Formats: sequence, C-alpha cells, structure tokens
Amino acid sequence: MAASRVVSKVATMRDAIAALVRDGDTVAIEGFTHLISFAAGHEIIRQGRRDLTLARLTPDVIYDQMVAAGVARKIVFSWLGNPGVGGLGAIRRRIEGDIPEQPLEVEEYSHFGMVARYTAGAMHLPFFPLRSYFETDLPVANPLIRPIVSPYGEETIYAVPPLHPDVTIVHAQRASAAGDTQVWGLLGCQKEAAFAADRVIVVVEELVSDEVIRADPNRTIIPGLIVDAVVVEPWGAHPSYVQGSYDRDNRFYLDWDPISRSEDAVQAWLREWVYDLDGRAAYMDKLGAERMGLLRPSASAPSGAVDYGEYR
Amino acid sequence: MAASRVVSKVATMRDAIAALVRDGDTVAIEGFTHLISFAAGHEIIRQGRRDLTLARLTPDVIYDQMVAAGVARKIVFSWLGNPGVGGLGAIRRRIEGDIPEQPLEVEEYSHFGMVARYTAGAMHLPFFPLRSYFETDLPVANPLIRPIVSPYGEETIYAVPPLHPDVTIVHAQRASAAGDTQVWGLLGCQKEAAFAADRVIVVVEELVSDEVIRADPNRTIIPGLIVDAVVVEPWGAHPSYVQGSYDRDNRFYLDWDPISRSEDAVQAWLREWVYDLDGRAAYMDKLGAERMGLLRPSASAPSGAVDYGEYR
Amino acid sequence: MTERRVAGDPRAFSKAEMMIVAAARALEGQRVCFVGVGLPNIAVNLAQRTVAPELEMVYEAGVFGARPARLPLSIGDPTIVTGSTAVVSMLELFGYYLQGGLIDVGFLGAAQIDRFGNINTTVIGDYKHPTTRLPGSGGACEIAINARQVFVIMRQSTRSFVERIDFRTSPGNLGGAEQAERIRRKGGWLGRGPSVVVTDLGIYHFDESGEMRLDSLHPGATVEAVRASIGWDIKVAQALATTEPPSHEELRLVREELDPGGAYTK
Amino acid sequence: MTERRVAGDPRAFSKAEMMIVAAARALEGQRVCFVGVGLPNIAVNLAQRTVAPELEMVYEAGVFGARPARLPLSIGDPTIVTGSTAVVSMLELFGYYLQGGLIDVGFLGAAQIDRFGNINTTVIGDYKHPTTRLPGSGGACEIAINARQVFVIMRQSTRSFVERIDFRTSPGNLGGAEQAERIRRKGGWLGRGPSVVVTDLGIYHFDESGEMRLDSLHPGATVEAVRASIGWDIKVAQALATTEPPSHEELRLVREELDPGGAYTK
Repeated sequence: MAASRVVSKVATMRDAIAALVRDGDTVAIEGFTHLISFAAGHEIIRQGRRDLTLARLTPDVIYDQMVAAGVARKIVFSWLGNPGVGGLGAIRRRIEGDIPEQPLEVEEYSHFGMVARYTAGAMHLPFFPLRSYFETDLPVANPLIRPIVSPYGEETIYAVPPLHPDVTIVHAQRASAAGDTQVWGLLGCQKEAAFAADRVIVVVEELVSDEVIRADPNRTIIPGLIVDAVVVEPWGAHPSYVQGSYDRDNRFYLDWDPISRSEDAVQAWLREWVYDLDGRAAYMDKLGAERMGLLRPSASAPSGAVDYGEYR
Repeated sequence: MAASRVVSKVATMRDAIAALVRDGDTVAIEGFTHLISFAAGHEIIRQGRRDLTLARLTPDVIYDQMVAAGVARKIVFSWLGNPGVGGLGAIRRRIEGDIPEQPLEVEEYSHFGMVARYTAGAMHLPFFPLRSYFETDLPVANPLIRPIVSPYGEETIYAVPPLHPDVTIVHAQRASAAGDTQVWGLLGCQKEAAFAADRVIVVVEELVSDEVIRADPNRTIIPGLIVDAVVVEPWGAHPSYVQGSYDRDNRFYLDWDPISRSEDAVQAWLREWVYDLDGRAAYMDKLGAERMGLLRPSASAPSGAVDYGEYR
Repeated sequence: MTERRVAGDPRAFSKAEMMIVAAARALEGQRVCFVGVGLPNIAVNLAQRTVAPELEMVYEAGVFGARPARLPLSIGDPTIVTGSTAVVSMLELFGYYLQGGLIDVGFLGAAQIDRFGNINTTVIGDYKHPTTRLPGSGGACEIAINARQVFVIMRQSTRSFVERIDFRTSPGNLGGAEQAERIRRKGGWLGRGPSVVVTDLGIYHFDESGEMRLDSLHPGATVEAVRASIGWDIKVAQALATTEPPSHEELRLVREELDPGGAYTK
Repeated sequence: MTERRVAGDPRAFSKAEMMIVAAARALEGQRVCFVGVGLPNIAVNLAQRTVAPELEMVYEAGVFGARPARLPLSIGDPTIVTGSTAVVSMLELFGYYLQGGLIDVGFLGAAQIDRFGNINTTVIGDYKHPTTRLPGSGGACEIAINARQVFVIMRQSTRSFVERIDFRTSPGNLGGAEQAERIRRKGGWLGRGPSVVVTDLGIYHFDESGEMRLDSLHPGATVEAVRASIGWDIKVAQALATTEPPSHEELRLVREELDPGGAYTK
C-alpha cells in the first residue's frame, strides 16, 4: 500500500504557545494529578497572556501560579486545592477579595459535572445528563447546572452544558510527529478535553515513530487528527508526574503551601522559576540532578506485551 | 500488605449457563464482529431456554442460529445481517411471517442508539441523548426513540432509554479467576453492556494470574466485581475471532448463506453442530485441526511493553 | 484473466469494477472517511491505495487510521486493527469521532434512494409487515446526519432508484435543498448531506435544488439505460462527461490485491 | 517512639491516631470503598491492611482495586496505579462505577456537617463573598448521592459541627429521615445517605429520625467535651460505648508504614 506522507507537528513550547494560545481564550491544561503540563503553564506566563478562562477539574499549583501571574480573569473548576496539603493562596486571595485590582470570576461544578461538560463538548451534545446536584446548593450557586426531565417516566435529573476549550493542553508519555498520542496510568479526562477543544497541544516525554504507536493502537488516546502541535519536553510535567518516568514531587507541593500563603513569596517564586528562565530545560537544570534522581521510580514495572497478530 | 483471598468464579459453560441464564431473560451476547461467544449461544440452545429477548447491535449468525432453535421471542438490534455476505434467513423468515407459529418481535435502533442504550444502562441514567434519528422514520417505527429539549437554548435532539440486560455474555482474550478481564483489538460496547447488566458471564481464551492483570491495569475492561462466572473456552468465539489468537472464519460466514436460506438446512446444521455435540471441545474436534490451522494469524505482531514503574 | 469478468468486452472490465473505481476516485483530496459495510469498503480501500494515500479510514467497529493488509470481508475484521492508529470503544467512535464532527466523508451503500438522496436500508413494504426485511440502519442514520458529506455507492435499478422510498433510514436532502438547509441549521447538524452517488452506470451529484443529477456516464452506459433504471425523471447535466475507464493499475489492485475472489466485482 | 505523638499520655496514642483507627475499623465487612481526599485516604489504606483485606479501593482519579505500596499523599499518586486491577477514564469511574451503583461506601471528609449529616466543603460565609473559600465538591456531591452509604471522618469543633451549614455541597439526611427517604425514592437515588461519622472524640451513627447520635466515646474523651464541640444539642446513646484503643499493630501500621512523616496524625 502507499506510504502515508505525514506532516510533522513538532514545535518548540515557545512557538506552540505563541501560535495557539490567544488572549481571552478558554484554556484547559488537563491531567488529574498525573501529567499536568506545568511547562506549558509557565510558557503562557512568560508570554504574558491575559484574560484567559482557565478550566480544570483541580486547579492545582499550576493555576495558582498562572492566576498569580495575572493571566486569568476566570476559573472553571470542581476542586480548588493543593491535593493532600492545603489551599491555593493566590487563587483564594483573589476570590476572597484581598486583591481587588485582580478579581477572579469562578464557575463551579463537581468532578463528574466537569467530566460530563468535556464529554458533551467532545460529543457535540448540547448538554450531558447526570445524577449529581440533587438537594445541594450547587445549582443555586451556578445556574448553568439545570434540571432536565427524562422523556421516560417523568424522572427529573440534572444537566450540565458542554465545555469547548479554545485550547486543550495535555502532557503524555509519548506521541508520534503526527500527534498520535499514547498514555498509560491515570487517564483523567484528557481525551474528552482534547476532543472538546478547538485546538490541541500535546507535550510529551518522548517522540516515537509511527510504528511504535501502530504496534499498540489500543493505547492511543488522542489521534493526530485533532492535534495542532507536538512539543517534546522531558520532565515537562514536574512537579506533577509521569507514570513510569518520574514520581510526583510531593516535596514541591508541600513547599508550595507556605509560599502560596504570601503574595510576595509567590511573585518571588515566579521571578526565580519562570520569568528569569527561558524554558523547561533551564528549569530542570536549576532543579538539579539530585532532586531529579530522587524522583525516579524505585524499580521498573513492565506491562508485558500482547499479540495483535498479522492478518494478511 | 495483607493478601486478598480471591474467590474463584471459574465454571464450566454448562454450569454457567444453567445458573445464570433463565427463561424470559434479556440476554446480550455482545462483541462487534470480534469476540462473539458462539460457544455460549450454542449452550443456551442445548439447554433449551425459551422466551429470551436477544439484544445485540448486529444479531449476526449466532442469533440466526438461536432464533432458529426457538430460544427467542424478541430481538433488539441495529443491523440485521451476515456482515459482508447477506441476510440472516432464520430471523428474516420469522419477521416476514413465513413461520407464523414462531413470531419474532423486533425493537430497532441505530448502532449509536444501541451503544447509547447500554451506556445509559451502565451509568444508571434514565436516558441517553444523541444527534441521530432527525427526519427519519425510526422514531415512528420505534416509539421508544423520543425527542428531548435541551435545557440550554431550546435545541431538540433525541434520546434512547437505558438497556439493562439480565445477562451479558462476552468473550475475551484473558481473565483472572476473580473475573478481571482484559481485551485488545476491537472493544465494541462490551464494557457498557457488562456494566449495564444484572449478571455477567466472561468466556476467555486463557485464564491468567492476578499478577498478569495487575501488570497492565489500563487493559482491564471489566472488573471481577461485576462478573458472575469465568468460563475458560479456547476457540469459544469461532467463527468469530480473537485478535492475536485466531482469524475470523470468513468461509463459515459464506457457507452460512445457503444454509440460512433453508429452514431445513438450518435445523440440520443445529442438529449436527449443536444438539449432537456436548460442548465446544467436541465442536472444535469436529471442525478439525486443519481448519483451525488455516485460521492462525500469519505472524505475530507484538504490542511492545510499557513501564508503569514501582513507587514505594 | 480479465475474460472471466466481462466476456467479450473490448475494454475488459466489469460494470462493478467501473463503479468501484469511480467511487474510489471520488475520494481524492479527502482526509477522513467513515467506511460503510459492503461496496464502500472496497471503494475506500482502493482509494487509500491510489488517489488518497493519506486517507484516514474510520471503521464503526472502533478503528481510526486503519491500514488493512487485505480487504476485510466484514468491517470488523482483525486486519483493520493490526497496525492502525487507534482502537477505541464504539461509544467513543460514534460519540467523539462521528458526532463530534471529525468525519469528512461518510461512505454508504443503500437499498433504495430517492431523487433527494434520502436512503432506505430498513424494509421493503410496510414496516410492521415487510415484504423484505433489510438490515436496518447500523450506523447509516447517524453517518448521514453527522458526517460532513455523504457519498453513496450502489447498483441502480427501478427497484433501488425510486420515486418514493418505503422507509427513511438515513436523511438526504429531505424534500429538497431549501427545506434540508433550514432543518440542518435549526437542528445544529454538522452534515451537509449527500454529495456524490456512484452507480454501475454513472456518477451523480446534487444540484442547487438538492436533486440528483447525472454528471458522468460510465463507458458503455447510455442515458437511455440510465433513464430505464431510475424511477423518476432524472436530471442530466448539459455537459455530460464520460467516466475515465479503470487504469491498468486500478484493475490490478481490485483483482489481485483487494478482491481476488471476485466477491464484490461479480 | 510513641512519645513524640502525645507526650505523657499513658495510652500513648494521639487523638488523630484514634480517629483514623476507628474509621478504618468501620470498614470491616465492606467490599468496595470510594476513597476521598485527606483523612479518608489514610483510614481506608489502614482498613485494607487490617480489618478489610479484601476491600477494593476506588480512587476518583480512575483506579479500581488499588494496592498502594506507600500511603499516597494525593489521591492521584502513581502508587495507586501500579499493581491495581483497573485504570479507567474519569468518565467511566464516575459514570459506570459510582453512578452505576457499584460503590458500597463513599468515605468523605468535611469542613462543616449538620445534625442530619449534610456536608459543606464549599465556602464559609456567603457564596459570592466568602469569608473562607474551601475546595468545593470535587467528587463529594455525587459520592454522597450515589454511594450505597457514606462514612465521614473529620475533627470536631463548634466551627465544623454546626446547627446550620453555610452551603450544602453534599446531601445527607436533608431535613430528617422521612424527607430524605421520600426524596431519595422519588429521585431514584441509589445511596441511602450517611451512616457513620468518626471524629477525634467519638463515633456517631444516625438514628431513626436521621439525626446523628454519639454511640462511642474514644478513650479519654468525655460527653462534656463532645457537647462543648458541637453546635447543637447532640443525642447520646443510652448504652454509650467506649472505643477500643488502637492496637499495637494498628499503631505500627500508621506510624511506620502509612504516615511516618506524621502528616495526618500530627
């Protein structure tokens, strides 16, 4: 058969963000604990984007940093915290009105509500139905959570509207130059967030050949068809983690707690770790080989291989 | 940590069908071309079940055989044919009224409609919304396909009701004794059909240890939690196929076409290949080693392994 | 070798071969094609080997980017899986890929079609008491609504090209372009409906009124033969073309690689 | 070694340790537990190592049947993935596992709880102008509705055990058992609501009216201390029990395996 001529989508982080993230966009940097693209968030800060709506189930430290840097006017979320540690000070200060010149709008769901919103977006549905929100104050706080009557038997449940990010950014273990992307470990809702988006940036630990992807098509979560740029950025998820490559840097999350409590400390951190560096490689240099060494898995845990069989 | 004491769910096909499939049940033997449990269908015929409602996207040759054997009073489906070959004579004769003593009720959707029905069942939703059926005669033919108005912006789309099989039967490459089941290749809607069901039978090519499953948790499609019986039945999907193990027996499907056109020929086939045999092993003996040899993949196509990493 | 196909034909190809080749050529320049069961399957596989090497084949069974090493008899064959880009659940295939708007061309077969490209694959006769029970929708209903455009391949006869289809399984241009446009816009459909119909006699497109028009006759076919096998007064293009006959390479691919048994081309 | 926890206490365990141990014990006999963020995480991990070795731990991040080799700090830690039974998308986790009715116990923490077990984790003060912005629902809202029963673990104080919660994030027994039963039945909820609350002072269940009742006091705690840290007139069981103190093995697991840094037990 004829060989397909694949156009490479490989780009630098700087070029990908410059071309694909625009002021006023709704941006989703997704990944539930696993595979959060801190590298992309930092580049958005460096390029000084403004008025973004930041969507994510768990805003996490990356959105605390982005909000502190002034890139956002609104967050859309379901759980606002530093998981296992505490709060996100920069975001809380703006919500609680402590920094009146930087107000931050909030639009709030539950986890399943956010997942359902991305799913409705991916499926081009005008809503997604779910059995959450009964007898809670959430539909009062957010009037976009609405009741819907089943056409079978009068039952009333709830609906959420689709979420269509202008840009979804995901980190992954590997992708081909065409953007076909494979992930193992926690999948979160990256697939749904990517299919729901107008533009998609995939950041990977490793660029692999088309043959590696096609050897195990069941592992592909995002096809190159919907990908606009592939950025190769090893360690781009730190202090989040990549299953099989490096551990979550829990010390970083714990250290963020006191920093986050002080606006000055946050701004100093941003200067030192974002503005004064020109990219992820410099960040990793600064983090240092010793810290990186501590984050390596204690041993390998291979999946084993399966056989798809040739059928000619 | 304490070792978990797993109760084995391994059973013979005869015992599994005897215990879990009852007269009047709604039964879904799912699998889209791939992994269709012909062995379970034949055992249901042998045990003389009656008044079943048979659900499947593509009734395929297995439901033609089961309907001919008189086990069913109704089929629920979206595409009725012998894929790539022609029609299903036994089913057609009963729908077209040629065998008035064995009427067959039909309830008809589209593929996405059937998938959406299983999904609503799996998610315990009273309906699932979709953008099918506009301006077609399907909602007239089947009044269970109903319009639904979006709570956002007045848009009207369609809904289908949940499908909750009493029993879902799926074939898979491998499972543990606890019923944790892994599949590669086409996934169809087996996961949704299993989660939607009250009881689940998994039929596998190979029983594997818990360690094999846990080495690659992203490949698990059905957890043992929802599985009632694990039947180890190599070649149990023939003439359907198992990715990496054996090919689809296209000759069988082609040969079925003339058989299916004659009620006598179908009944003779059932005697020879179902009633007169006591199970799948006898069926494979009769099929013969030469035919089986022709169905082996021409070469292996290994997936490659990935690393999950140990995190202690 | 070609003799066994159309004995005595000097051009040495069958009507079925011409139909498949013409259908494959219609995919030139297309990117993502949803492959229907039957004739579309061989046409799309031929296109990937000729005019559209970058064509991404999507199979409703759950495959994106298939590279079949042989022509799959069924559209759930193992050869569409091995070496493909992605294998996904049918929920994702129909939900994220098709309904999500990623399919450029849905390629369908049909049992009956009308002048506006509305399709029946459900029953001949009354639904409750059919003369002939056909397979039904499968994925056709949602492909017709959600694929950006729809191509159709089918043999033509007065039984298949009819004034009035017995059951509307898959919507085409409904009662005409104006009505169809209004309903598609109001309903938020992503699809623009049927654009090409390829038969064993010729190639049809849809004119401004949404009605089928004969634009090209296959070699050997005549307007009279076309009219004799269509149940309405078919529109014929003023500049009626003649379809380029199959090339040696197209015929070789069909006969040697894709359908050596002649299942599709008999 | 125990000295660093509660200096001078002859029984040598902290209130936090007692709370975690009592919460873990409540899982005896349970099969499938949805593990919430924070204190539930350590309690459920302890239960799997003691009273409930067959407990299937479900993490909202998309893991069924986790076997963490270390206590995960976050509920999306890589150690919950390696060696687990199944890793699935969050759509499947929340849709098929939780909303589908497969969760026996949803184990939650809370910032505020009322006498009927209704929970607030969203804001203190007015929603639009909060005094304190809390994390919000996460998965708690749907866990409270869809898990067959709900266990709660939290420290008690007059700020957390309140007459009136500021925001209802997760429904408990609403305004009482009768109303809650009616609404659950009418709405087709699978969950029967809250059944156990474990604090640093004692263990509570819900009586026939759906109201919280103190059933067991932890060693060293008094009814007076309980009353002083609850914002309503708490019901106390006639046969008030005393919680069995942590065993040596329970303490060893908490201190050496699960929380050597004392993050949960300070």
